[in-house]
Amino acid sequence: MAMKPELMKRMVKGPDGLEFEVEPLRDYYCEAPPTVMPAAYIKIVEDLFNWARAESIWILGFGTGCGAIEMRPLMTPRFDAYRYGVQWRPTPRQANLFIISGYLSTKTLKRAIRAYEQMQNPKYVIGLGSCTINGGMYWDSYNTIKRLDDYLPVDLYIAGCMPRPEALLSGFMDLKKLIRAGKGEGANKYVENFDWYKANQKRVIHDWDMPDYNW
Amino acid sequence: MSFDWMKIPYSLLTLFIVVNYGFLLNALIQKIGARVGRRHGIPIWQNYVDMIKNYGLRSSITHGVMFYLGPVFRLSGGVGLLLFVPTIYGSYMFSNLSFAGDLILALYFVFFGTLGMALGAGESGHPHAAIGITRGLSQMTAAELPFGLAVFSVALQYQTLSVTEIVAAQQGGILNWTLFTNPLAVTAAMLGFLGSMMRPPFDVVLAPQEIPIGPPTEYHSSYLALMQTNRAIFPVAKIVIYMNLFFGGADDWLTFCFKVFLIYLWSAFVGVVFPRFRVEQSIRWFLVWAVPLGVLSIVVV
Amino acid sequence: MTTLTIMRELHTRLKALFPVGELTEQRPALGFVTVPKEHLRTTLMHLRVKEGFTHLVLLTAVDWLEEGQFQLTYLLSNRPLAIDLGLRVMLPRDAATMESIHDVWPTAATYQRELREMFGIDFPGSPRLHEEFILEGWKDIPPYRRDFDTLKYANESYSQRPGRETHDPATHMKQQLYPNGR
Amino acid sequence: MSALYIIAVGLGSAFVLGMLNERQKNLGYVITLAALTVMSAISAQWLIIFAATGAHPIDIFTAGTQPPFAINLRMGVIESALTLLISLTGLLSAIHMGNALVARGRRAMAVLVIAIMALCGIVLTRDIFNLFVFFELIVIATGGMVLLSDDERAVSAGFKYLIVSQFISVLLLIGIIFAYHATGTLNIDGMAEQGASAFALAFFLMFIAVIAELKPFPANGWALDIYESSHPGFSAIFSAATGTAVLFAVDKLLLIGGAEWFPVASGVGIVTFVGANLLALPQTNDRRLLGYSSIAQTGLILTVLGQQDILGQNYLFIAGGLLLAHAVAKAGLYWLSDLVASRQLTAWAALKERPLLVFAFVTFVAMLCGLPPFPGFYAKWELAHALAAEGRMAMLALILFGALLEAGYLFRWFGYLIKRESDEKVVCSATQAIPVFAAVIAGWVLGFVWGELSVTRFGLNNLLLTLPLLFALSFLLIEWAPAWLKNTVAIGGMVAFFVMTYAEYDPLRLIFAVIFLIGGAITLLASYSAHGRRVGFYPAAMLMYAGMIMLIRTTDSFGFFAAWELLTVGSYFLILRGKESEPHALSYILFSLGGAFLILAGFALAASAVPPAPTFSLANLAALTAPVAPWVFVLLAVGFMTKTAAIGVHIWLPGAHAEAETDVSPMVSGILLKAGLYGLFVLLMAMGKQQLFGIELTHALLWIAALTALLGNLMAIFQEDGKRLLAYSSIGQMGYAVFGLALMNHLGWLMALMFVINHYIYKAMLFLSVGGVAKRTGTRDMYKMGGLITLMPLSFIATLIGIIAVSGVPPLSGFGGRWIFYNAIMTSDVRMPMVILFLAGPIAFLYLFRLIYTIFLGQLKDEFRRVKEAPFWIVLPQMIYVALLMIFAVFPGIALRRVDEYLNQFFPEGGLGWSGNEITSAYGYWNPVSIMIIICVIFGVLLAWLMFVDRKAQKVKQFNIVFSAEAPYRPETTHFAWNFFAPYRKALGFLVLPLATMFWGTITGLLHTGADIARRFYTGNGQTYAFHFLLFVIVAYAIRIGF
Repeated sequence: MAMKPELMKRMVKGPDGLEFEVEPLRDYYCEAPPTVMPAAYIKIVEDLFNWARAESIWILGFGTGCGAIEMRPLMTPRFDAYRYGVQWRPTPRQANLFIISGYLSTKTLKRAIRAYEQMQNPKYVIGLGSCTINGGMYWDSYNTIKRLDDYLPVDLYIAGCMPRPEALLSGFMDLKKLIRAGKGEGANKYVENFDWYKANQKRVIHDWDMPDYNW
Repeated sequence: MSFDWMKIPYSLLTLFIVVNYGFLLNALIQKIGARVGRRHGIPIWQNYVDMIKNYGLRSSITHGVMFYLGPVFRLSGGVGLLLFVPTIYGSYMFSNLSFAGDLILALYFVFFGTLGMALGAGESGHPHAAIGITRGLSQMTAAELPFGLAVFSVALQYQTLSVTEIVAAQQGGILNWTLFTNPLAVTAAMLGFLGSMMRPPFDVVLAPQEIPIGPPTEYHSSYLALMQTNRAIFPVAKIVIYMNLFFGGADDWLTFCFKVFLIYLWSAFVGVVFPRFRVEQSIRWFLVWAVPLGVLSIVVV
Repeated sequence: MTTLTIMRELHTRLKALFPVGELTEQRPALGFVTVPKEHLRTTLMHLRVKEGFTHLVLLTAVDWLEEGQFQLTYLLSNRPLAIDLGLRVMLPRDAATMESIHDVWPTAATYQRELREMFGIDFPGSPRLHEEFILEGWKDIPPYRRDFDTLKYANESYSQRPGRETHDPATHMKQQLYPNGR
Repeated sequence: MSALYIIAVGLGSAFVLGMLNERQKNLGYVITLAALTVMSAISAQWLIIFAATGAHPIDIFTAGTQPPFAINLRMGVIESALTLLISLTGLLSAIHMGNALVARGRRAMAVLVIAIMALCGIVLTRDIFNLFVFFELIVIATGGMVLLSDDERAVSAGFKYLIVSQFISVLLLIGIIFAYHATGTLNIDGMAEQGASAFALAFFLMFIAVIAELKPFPANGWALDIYESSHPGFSAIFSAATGTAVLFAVDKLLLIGGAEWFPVASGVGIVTFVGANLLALPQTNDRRLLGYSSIAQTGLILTVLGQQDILGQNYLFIAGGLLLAHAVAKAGLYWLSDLVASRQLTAWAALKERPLLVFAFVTFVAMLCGLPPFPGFYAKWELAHALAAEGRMAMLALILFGALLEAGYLFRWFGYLIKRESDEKVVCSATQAIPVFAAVIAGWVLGFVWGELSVTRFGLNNLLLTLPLLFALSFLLIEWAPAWLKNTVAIGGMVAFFVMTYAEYDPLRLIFAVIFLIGGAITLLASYSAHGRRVGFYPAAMLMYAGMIMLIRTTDSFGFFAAWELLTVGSYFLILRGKESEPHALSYILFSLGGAFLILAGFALAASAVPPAPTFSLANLAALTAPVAPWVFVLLAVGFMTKTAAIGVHIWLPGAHAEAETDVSPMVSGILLKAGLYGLFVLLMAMGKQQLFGIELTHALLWIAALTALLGNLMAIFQEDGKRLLAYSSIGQMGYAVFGLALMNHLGWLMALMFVINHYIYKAMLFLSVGGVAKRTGTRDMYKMGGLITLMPLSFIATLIGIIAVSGVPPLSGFGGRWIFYNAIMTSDVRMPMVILFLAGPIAFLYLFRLIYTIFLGQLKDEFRRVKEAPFWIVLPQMIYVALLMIFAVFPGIALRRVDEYLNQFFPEGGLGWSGNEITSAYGYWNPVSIMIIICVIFGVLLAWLMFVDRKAQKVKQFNIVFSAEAPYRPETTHFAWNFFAPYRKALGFLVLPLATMFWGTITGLLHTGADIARRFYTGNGQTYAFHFLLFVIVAYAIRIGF
């Protein structure tokens, strides 16, 4: 495995002249494993939260494939997804929904995993278009993944090549139902099957150069 | 004026009213913006939902002590600003905690939240946060100047630094408002106001497409919820100062809501029309257009 | 003077100087000539300095597996005359090494990096040549070589979702649109 | 024993030396020493007699007849002092040269003895022809001394010297012949009775010849080489003894010439003083520089001789003070130069390994610059007052300008000595050391004597008897002790002095006293972190503190000025200790001395209008009226503002404060700057508003202060160096304080005091904190740091509290300053400068945020991952400051309430109301206790709420950031810190063009260029020099007598 030079262990000389070792992956990244986050203890509170989560879907603005172009019209007067409590956030920390908008090359997959893991629990993933389902027209490509749910816990697929914005809106409505029903537990599922996901991810990402979980 | 224990529940009542009004007002202004773009816009209660959701997020991370305290500083700044200024003129109930200090206290307490937030965002270690802060602080130095000059002008005009007395001096008809007795100062202040509301053309601090999204890049979950609460309180608290200084204050909550809405609308109105300035452009804009008015208001008052 | 005549005269002049091949006239303003590997640099320099071909439009490769050769195409453009000339160089596949021209056009370094990664053609001396360009952590033979079996690789590397059907687009659409077989 | 024996012994011993065998060198040396000792003893005996009994001078006529048939000698108090000086110089030089003299043989010894004898003769003789004879002897002896040198240039130097000297002698002789013809006497007193007007041309010739012996600028090229090429022991004689004797000869001639010849002496003197100092600027050879300096000093004394008409009975005090300071210091420096192997000024760095020799050097330089407590200081003070009293301000200005030039090269030299590196070893035998330290002791003794004289004559103060100064100087005696011991003594002394005296201060001064003494003691806690002996630190620091405390304890102008100079010098030594501080310390001392000279001129001018001169109670400044008053105001205000670093004269500050050591920066920033503010307080308390050309001067101050605040802040935001940032911030903060003072109302002054207190606390704290970080990380560039919060939490807390306080955000104490500021400007009738100050305010946020963010927040770098918290002793004072700041924030009344009442005597209107915890003004109100409680409660509740809802937060590390789905490359590229406010530079960067730096750079450049051009006339050719001399005579003649 080729480690990037900036991630390799290095000997550093401090201002007092003493030399010591810096191991970036250990020193610069949190190594703690993720944990399952239980729902609120009181059911009614969890229901309230689930309602709020459903009515306030913040999308991570990360266009991974050609489907990204289908999301833009949702902000326009014609579709206006804001009415349904759907908004775009520029940072994964604040987003709840990750839309994989089309084919995902292994190179992008690494970034997608990073961004997904930086989102806060609960978080949801929508696979957009047939490429995320079975590779679509890239079924025999040497560098795109064929099944998104091998790598990330997908809550919902929206089929098509590409699905139109209406289909996306419809998908949001279905996602809302899932969330409200308390079935949007992809984040916990990811943690529960963490080893399986990681194994799948590492099988296709040959230069794994990040900690196992990107906090 | 001095402290008595009843002030605490009264202040909490003010806080409660303003938080709710702020949430609704923010949504309303956002809806107005959406309507200008011929969209339907968010539901009016959307901000509540967002806040509940953010409190409802199950996980969170922290980058350190200052990161953790940043939102606390921010919201304390908003709440304090609100409570240091009497909200309703002539009302003991809603004079809040203004016994602690006068106008100057409010003016300087504005920076409490800004500074704390800047420190918190700074500890996140994210370069975008730092870039956003440099932009915000740079812009603030120029945007606060016309407002500061206008405040000084008004204080000179009424020979007092007490907010209550300034409002008292404006009673007895709309023509007694500072807006009409000292239009230069008010114009300068209202131009400066644009710069402090984080709306276009002065929103390069957040610049979602460029440095997503400036200082709060790393904030999420309950941190963000606190900051959202502040976003409801802070503009209103700030507008209360403007209202008291320039627009005759408010005798009752209805007038209050109306005036605050109109003043807020001014920044929204400009915001939906104009694109974004770069930092040095906005600094120059304030120095060229707003500051001379403020200087003039000081000279002629 | 038409573009075509300009191109032909250019070819004549080139031919007088270098052992270039015949002119392939793709379009009036686009022609290709084949240049021996060792004469490429002098020809490029001549075109750049004397003939006004100052712009390297692209540098790409074709894998002629059957002939056992790689073909490099250096596409140059003469902006004032609006004509493009492609220089073809044939390399043996088993010794795929070519002189770098990054010192003439710095942009060539990027093309050469890509060709090294995708075709395995070496350009000794080219900057950052061995850094990853598009692929990350690639271990197999370069994927644009035609002896690389992409389907086999995909099946080995990725789990396919079961139940997938493959149709030839033409016949499939024909069937969809004209189910009666007309 | 009769004074005649001086001559007799000299001649006799020279004769005996001539008789000796070449090989009896040691015997010759013994004889030489014995002769010089006897000569010194005779002079000393007479000096004691005259000083003790006040006897009249004694005239001696040899051969019992009248001149010209006999030598007429006179021995008086002056003569005895001068002969003592001359013969002691000779004796010490002989001791110093020791083996060198022995090696040169009996001829050299004879020449030396003859020279000393002749010099004494010049001093003693009252006969003009004898004067000529002795001059001839000197010329021959000098030529001999030069020619006997082993320097290869000595031959040409001696030859040139002899040529021009003969020229001079011819003129002198012709003059004497004509004068004798006109008067019929050769006795000086006899001629004086007849007046020089009868034989003006003859007198001119005599006079110009004697003056020429002083090597006046510019006709002195012939003489400089002798300083450079002869043995420094001889050079010491040329400089100290010859100069002395010839000056006395000029004095005698002036007795003949009378008042009408004074201007000639003054003119030649001042041209020489300024010109020679200017020429000394570009010199790199130490002895040549000393030569120029000697000529300059004799020029100054010649000027004083020319001013004797207005100096009256103080004439001797002044001329004597300057002369003795010059002679002792210059002889000492020449002797020192013998210990240094190379002739470049930078080679003197070899001395720095020997603290005692450094001390000697410091003593000499201070004497030459006229710094307290040396005789030159008292003399300079008297001279300035005498000149000002007669309205000779131009002359005063020229003298001060020349003195500044002189200080420039001397302190630059001192900087080389302390800061440069040298591989050479200093070898110092006992015989070489004795004369040097004899000179040092003489210098201090003379300082004491002049101090005593100043007490008896003018009612001034003997500085060497003041307790703070003695305390400071006593550290010289315990330099052998370890630093922690000295530190304890220093802290104990300062606290004890405060306890002893605190009842004596009025509330205003009490604040300054607390900051200077208690504040200084707290700052000194940080010095416990230093190891070893720390030689030189404590005398310097204590000198500064002594100066500061003397400043606030004094009530008269002299004490004030003396204290000012002491604190300036002390702080200069402190600043110079920094690693890279050589140029900055130099610029500091030059600006400070320039400012001090302005203050001196201001006091002198004031004294001319409010008797009693030469010192007056500072309160009497109030009695001044136009037209003097506004000028005094301007001079004093500008002088004080060089210390507060007002814009234009601020350029010394950033380097000086930034390059100083970790524990020195808080002293010079937090404490020293307050001295300037105190000066302005004193000035404004006494003089109030003044108008010049219709301009209200306090309004001008307002503008300067506002611009200082704005530009100081603006420059601070563009600094990459943390300590420089703080230094520029100090400039801005001082702008605020001066602004408050210049508002001239009750609250304005209170605000200034608030800034005095606040700035002391937070700037000392911030400098310590940033200094501690710099110490640990080994860099001051902020962008190289980052993320240190977890490693240096206490430093972070101090910085955090500091920046909140500086920015004026409630609830910390900075807000109080801002609140008072707004109330103060409400009553001011000037509004425009406030606009500038309004702009300056928020800019402070920019640099403050940058300071804390780029150091403590953001990304931690590889090499600093193991950095430890700053040393305990650096953190401790910071924590004390945090506590002080908190207390002062909540209870500002502790410090301010009494001052508020005190200020009522100046401004009865507009004070604050103090009811309970609430503070009210005519316009607003403020309750610091409530503010603190409310903010703490709100903050606490919200924090508790956040901790409840966010109790499970996962602590992550520095690269766990959302980086557009990428990973940060390295901390260096992730830490956004360099050129932090780039957009601001784009918008307002044009305001911070270094105009002031360019201005001062141009001025020093011009001075150097001028000196270089002047240098080209010094071709090294003897004929040219002779021609120079001729030209000088002609020009002097043309000016004096007319065409």
